Amino acid sequence: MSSHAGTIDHHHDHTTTTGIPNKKLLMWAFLASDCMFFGALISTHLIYRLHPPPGTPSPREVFDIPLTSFSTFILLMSSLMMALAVNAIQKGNLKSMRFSLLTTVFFGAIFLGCQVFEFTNFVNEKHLTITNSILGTTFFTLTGTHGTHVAIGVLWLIMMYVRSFKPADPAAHPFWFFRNLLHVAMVIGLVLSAMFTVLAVVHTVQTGGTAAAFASQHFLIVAALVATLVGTVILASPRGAVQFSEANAIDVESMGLYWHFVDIVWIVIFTAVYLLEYL
Amino acid sequence: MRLISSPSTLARWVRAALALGGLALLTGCDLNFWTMKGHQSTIDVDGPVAKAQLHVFYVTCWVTLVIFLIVGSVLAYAILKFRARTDADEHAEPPEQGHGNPLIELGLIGASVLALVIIAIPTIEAIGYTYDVPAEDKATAFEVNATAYQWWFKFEYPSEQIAGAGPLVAANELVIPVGRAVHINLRAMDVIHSFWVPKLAGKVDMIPNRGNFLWLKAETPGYYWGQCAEYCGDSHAVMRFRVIALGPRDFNEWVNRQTAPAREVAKVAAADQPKAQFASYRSDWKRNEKGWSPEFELNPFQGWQAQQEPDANHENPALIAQGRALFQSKTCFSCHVIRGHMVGGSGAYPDLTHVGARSTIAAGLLENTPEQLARWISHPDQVKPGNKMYATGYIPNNIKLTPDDVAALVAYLRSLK
Amino acid sequence: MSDSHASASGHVAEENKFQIYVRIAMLLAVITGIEIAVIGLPFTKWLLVGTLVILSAVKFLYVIFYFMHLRWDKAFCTILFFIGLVIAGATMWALLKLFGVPESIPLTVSLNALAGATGLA
Amino acid sequence: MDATVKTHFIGKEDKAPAKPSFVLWRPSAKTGLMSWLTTVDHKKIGFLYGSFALFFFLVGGVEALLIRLQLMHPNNTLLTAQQYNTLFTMHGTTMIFLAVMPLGAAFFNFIMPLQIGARDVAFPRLNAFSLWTFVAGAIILNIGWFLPDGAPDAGWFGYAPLTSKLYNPTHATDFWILGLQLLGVASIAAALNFIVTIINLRAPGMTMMRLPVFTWMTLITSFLIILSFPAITIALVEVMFDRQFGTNFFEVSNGGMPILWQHLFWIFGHPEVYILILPAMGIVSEILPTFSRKPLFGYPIVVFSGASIGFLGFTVWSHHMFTTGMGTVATAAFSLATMAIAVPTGVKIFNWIGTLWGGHLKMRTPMMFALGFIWMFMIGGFSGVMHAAAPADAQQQDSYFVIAHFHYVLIGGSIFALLAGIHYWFPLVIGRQVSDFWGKLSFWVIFVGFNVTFFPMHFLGLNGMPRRTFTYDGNMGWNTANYIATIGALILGVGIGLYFAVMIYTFFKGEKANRDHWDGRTLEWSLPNPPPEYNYRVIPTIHARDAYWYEKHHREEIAQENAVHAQEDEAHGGIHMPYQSIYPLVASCGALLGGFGACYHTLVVALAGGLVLLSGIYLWAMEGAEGYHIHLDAEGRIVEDPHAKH
Ligand code: HEA
Ligand code: HEA
Ligand code: HEC
Ligand code: CUA
Ligand SMILES: [Cu+2]
Repeated sequence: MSSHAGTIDHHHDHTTTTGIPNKKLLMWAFLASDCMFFGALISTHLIYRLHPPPGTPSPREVFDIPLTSFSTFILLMSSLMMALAVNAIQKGNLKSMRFSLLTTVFFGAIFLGCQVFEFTNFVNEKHLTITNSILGTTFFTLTGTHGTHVAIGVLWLIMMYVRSFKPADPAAHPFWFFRNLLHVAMVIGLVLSAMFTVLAVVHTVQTGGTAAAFASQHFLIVAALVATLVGTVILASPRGAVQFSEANAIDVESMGLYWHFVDIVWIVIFTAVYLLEYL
Repeated sequence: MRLISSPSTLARWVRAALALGGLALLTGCDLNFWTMKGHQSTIDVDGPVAKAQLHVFYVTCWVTLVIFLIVGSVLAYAILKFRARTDADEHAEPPEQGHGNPLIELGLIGASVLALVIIAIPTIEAIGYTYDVPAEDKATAFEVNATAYQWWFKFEYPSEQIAGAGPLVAANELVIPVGRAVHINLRAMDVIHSFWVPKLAGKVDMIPNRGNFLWLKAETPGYYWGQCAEYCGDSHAVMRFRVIALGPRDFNEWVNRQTAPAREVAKVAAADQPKAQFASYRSDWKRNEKGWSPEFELNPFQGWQAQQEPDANHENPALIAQGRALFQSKTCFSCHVIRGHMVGGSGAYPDLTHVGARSTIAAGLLENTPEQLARWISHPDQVKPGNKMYATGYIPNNIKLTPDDVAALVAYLRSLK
Repeated sequence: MSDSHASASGHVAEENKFQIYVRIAMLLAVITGIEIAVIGLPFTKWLLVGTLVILSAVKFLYVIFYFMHLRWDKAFCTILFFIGLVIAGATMWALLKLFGVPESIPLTVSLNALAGATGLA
Repeated sequence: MDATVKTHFIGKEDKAPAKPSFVLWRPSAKTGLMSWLTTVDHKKIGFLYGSFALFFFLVGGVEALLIRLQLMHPNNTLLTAQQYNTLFTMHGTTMIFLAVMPLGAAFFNFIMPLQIGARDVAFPRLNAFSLWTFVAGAIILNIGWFLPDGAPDAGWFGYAPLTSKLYNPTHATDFWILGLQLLGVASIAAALNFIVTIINLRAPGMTMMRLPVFTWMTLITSFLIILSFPAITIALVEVMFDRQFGTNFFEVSNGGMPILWQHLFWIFGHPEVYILILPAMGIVSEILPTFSRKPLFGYPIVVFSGASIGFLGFTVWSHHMFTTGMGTVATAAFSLATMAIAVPTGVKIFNWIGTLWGGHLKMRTPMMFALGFIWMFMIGGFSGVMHAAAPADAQQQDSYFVIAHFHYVLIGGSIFALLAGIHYWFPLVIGRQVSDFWGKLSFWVIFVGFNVTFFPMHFLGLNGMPRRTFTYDGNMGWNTANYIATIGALILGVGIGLYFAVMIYTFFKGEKANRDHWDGRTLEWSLPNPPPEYNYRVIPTIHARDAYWYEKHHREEIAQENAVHAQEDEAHGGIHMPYQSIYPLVASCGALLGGFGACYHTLVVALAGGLVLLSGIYLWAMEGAEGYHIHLDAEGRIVEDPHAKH
């Protein structure tokens, strides 16, 4: 009973009464609470959609279903990668986990980029702002809060990814902490510059600009992208044994639960906020 | 049901108990408390809505009282009977370690449910009855709109249209016909307020962007106290109003007077002016000082009736004319409507066309006497903290009133019967 | 989902979870596609609403039971989450009911005769 | 969940303590200010929660006394309208969020892990974070007293649109919003922790149906917290956006509906009142059996009724809105649902009486308060049922009848039980024994004062006195009752003062209490007082519901068992203790700073606060949940100082 040698059973934690790891239980309880959180927010939106005041813009004229469907798909794919990351670390496959985590970050960032694009488009082209109508107020608050959840998730993913480089023997690497900090900053930088690069590309294409124009106008952002990319690759180079192991699967798993939950909230939002308007 | 619903039985009991307590405490002076017959009593009511609500209250009261007596006696018995009386008792062998008895539990649950059913039935009935005017009264129901502002009430009578001026508008005193169901549409323009005339009906909130309503009926002519019952900012405590119920003849007469434009007072030579009574007003009012006289308190209905007639003997036409001019020059008219006298004002401020015919001013807070009028218009903010007459236009607009101005304005406002 | 059953099937599933995950992701994508197609169909509204609700519920359940491994975990996790989900769902339902009744139609929408008369419109 | 067969060792295993890096400094002070600021010990955290709560109880009490003094006479001028409105707002908010809730949290923290035989809560550092974030919220809520903007004055349920910028332009309302927001975060974090602790850290053999009732009520309360607070969080976010970004949630001119705030608030607000009463019921369910020397009558039903109260609590919120014109169907539905709660509550009352029946009632101070609780709570519950009858409530809502109702349930209920709990566990927590005479005297003064204050308020309400009025006229028939109520409040004040005086005296000078002071039944009484840092030398094995009672009657068997388990523990490297940490405090300071930034609508400060919060959490994650082991000698002394190692 007291032996802990051998493989780790990821479905049973012998140190807890129920066998469910504490972190997993914490996360599920938190998600139960988050149901109420989004429940209240979605209710607010739907209540105001029941009887929109006169002069409210029609959502159909505002929404862009192809774009939203695309980002919905992206978020689903990120969920898949997240599930694979958990699967990988449970089998002790660190490399595969890192790859899946980065892909999850990548998909998450695309989703966020789509949302940034959507918001700016709504504000600038469709004249829907958070203040000028009740629809704008509830729509932006709801989807914005969801976006914030995604952003927190991305941040968490990045931190988890970097944490997987923490050396097994910190004493032997006196500057590991600063290296990790730099690593986090680098990945965040990478994600942000990638997002802006893509937005810049989209913008250039929409305005019919040339590659040359793009390069000259957005030189800084492209440079940042390249720099952070190189930095990230260098920082990710192996440096001896790391602390992160199969035993940390529960950390990744509970983060995954959060990430998937954000995904299912989007499933609900996609139906309730977007699709139902088209009936 | 009959037994339970008889209000007088319990009321008598309660009163008897309270009277006893009162004697013991030697504070018999506040009779209204011991008899529960205050101006806003929910026990001593008039009108079917308040009575239906009172009936439900008595049912709940009786049922819970009985349960309290039963459960309380068992509890008291247990405490007294099983108490350890001595030190030895405390250290005696522990009693039998019993764990419960499902049968008792189920029985008590059943009994509780039964008790709740007794409460629930009249509750449901009364919810339906008090909600809206009953079908048989629909045809004769009288319609009023009540709109709340920080911190006063506007009343409109859609059935009494005045040519060119829309419906009849009054402030802070709602006059209704006796014996007729009154359907009141409740609106609020700024924050949430609540319309409550305890003797006639329970409250319903006045919520911005919401179309609430309530109905009530007064069975006897009289004077009823009302008060805003939802916290609405600084002066919530002094946001009051009155309901005056009149017989058909009186009511018609009142409507006729009110629909007429503001009263004109003919100019008279200066020598004939009675001067003394408006000469000077008290100005040393304390904060929160009461604003009514004992006579008014004794018979407010009579007081109201007395206000209806112009007091020709005490009027000073020159002063009134001066007041009328001041009302314009001091920009009072930019807020207040005085229909027939001047063009100006808006629906968002109390209509003063017939302000002299109200028994109270400042939303039911002060008796409508020259003294109190002067108090109000000189320092409205000291009477009602945060007051909009002060905050958004009065003093900041640099309306400065000398004592003479005040006297003239009071004379003018008093003349608006 | 008794404990023993859950862990037993858990071990079988362990090996080919990768396939399961990928297949479920594909399924989810397909359902999303169907949803988008459904809104264009010429059926009565309630039917479409019902279809959409069911489809997204299916997606929801797939994600929580597979991606979030409720299927392989102790039943208690499911219970825990469903306490929140059910209370939140019921509250949403009640709120929508409460705001759906005529009494709750805001004045800015139902500018009724009264509001016009008072000049508040 | 067959806990019986589980391992006896529930501490975490870890590698030999690694030398911490110089950035991730781990404080190890065991005394002095630093030890309190960085503690992760559930007992110290509980003690701090309790101290802050009692402080705020006095603050709220002084506010109440000022309210009562103003209302002593008609047309009184002691306070201005503005001051009065601020006082009742802060009184309500303080009493509920800063006094009763944290006092409950104090007991959860201190007692619950002991009752389930755990060495700490599941996430000790998260627990510290909850505590400090609670303090941050309390600071923001009260800071207005010291600033020109003044303290919040929109009432404890802050109905929109009175809280909008138009009607409340100062930052006072922002303090209220952000203060409550932080308190919500603190409460949710704490509740999550308790849930995991109760589900997962039970000693072997402690099945769910053997949990002490207080622990059960902790669990249910925690569920209520995590499920109800999100609603107010969203509502507060909505007003905050309205105030800061000009959104339209409650902005009528753009179609906003102020009534929505009421729904969201009471979806939280009603479960909240059960958050206030369930811990109290738990405490009473511990005290009555102990002093009757008899197990709780109908334990499963008491537990089940607690759960039903919690569940039904989510179905009745609109009974605070009977006067908002919901329509007949909704009104009737909420009316009936509300009445239904009387059944499970009644079940508890009946079972408490059943517990007394046939017992040997030791009339000591905790018992007096517990019995006082039953009486007073019953009266408050009955006036609750009168409110539940919607037509009657149309006359009672927002009148002093409501004030009477909820003070009976809150003071006669929650406060009485919490005061009972303090007396009950004092010998365990502090190790000293409170004088029974002075305790009883304070009980009687409080009991009399309380009834004199609040009983007349029923009649005031029925006689039409609205609540939240800073003044009233002398002709309404309210003078006598108000006068009596004020006298009562003064008596009550004396009683509370006496209570505190007795406690403070005992804290410093009281006689040492012997172990198992009351002949207790639950596990915590098996500990020496005050309990050692590691709680249980050997994690106990539980064989029966009243675990310690059983233990006392099966001493030999238990001793043998413990000896075996002690050896097992040693084989694992001793007793595992978590390291202290500074980062929860850092994170909470970030929350405080961010809160201020948001109050003053200054993005830079808000972001700076957010950054500090984030860094705190990052460092917290990086330092890891490590700990050290201690070893005990036969007398239970620590033989090896773990900190000597590094
Ligand atoms: C500790 C907190 C607490 C508790 C436990 C309760 C318990 C109850 N409350 Fe109370 N309530 C408050 C705190 C609490 N309340 C507060 C703070 C407010 C005001 C908020 C504000 O406006 O500021 C309020 C307001 C409030 C209202 C709104 C009043 C209004 O504003 O118009 C209502 C209406 O239904 C209500 C009902 C009830 C009921 C039915 C119970 C029931 O749970 C009571 C059940 C108990 C019993 C009934 C007694 C024992 C039972 C028996 C012996 C069994 C047999 C009995 C019967 C069959 C009847 N409460
Ligand atoms: C748990 C909650 C709780 C508690 C314990 C109390 C306790 C008390 N309350 Fe409170 N009350 C509320 C919750 C509570 N209240 C709420 C929620 C509201 C509604 C607010 C709103 O409308 O928004 C309210 C409103 C309220 C009102 C109505 C105000 C109004 O509507 O206008 C009144 C009036 O009498 C009142 C009185 C009292 C009194 C006399 C006490 C007494 O029990 C207090 C006893 C304590 C003391 C008397 C302190 C004694 C201390 C000393 C003697 C020591 C002094 C020493 C030092 C300073 C070091 N309360
Ligand atoms: C900025 C607008 C404004 C101006 C200007 C103004 N008032 Fe008022 N007045 C109000 C408001 C608002 C009230 C209602 C206050 C309340 O009861 O809370 C009121 C109330 C009154 C009342 C009491 C009405 C009643 O029935 O209760 C009188 C009388 C009155 N004003 C007279 C005057 C006089 C005289 C002047 C000019 C010297 C004046 N007002 C200027 C806004 C104004
Ligand atoms: Cu208007 Cu209170
Ligand atoms: Cu409630």
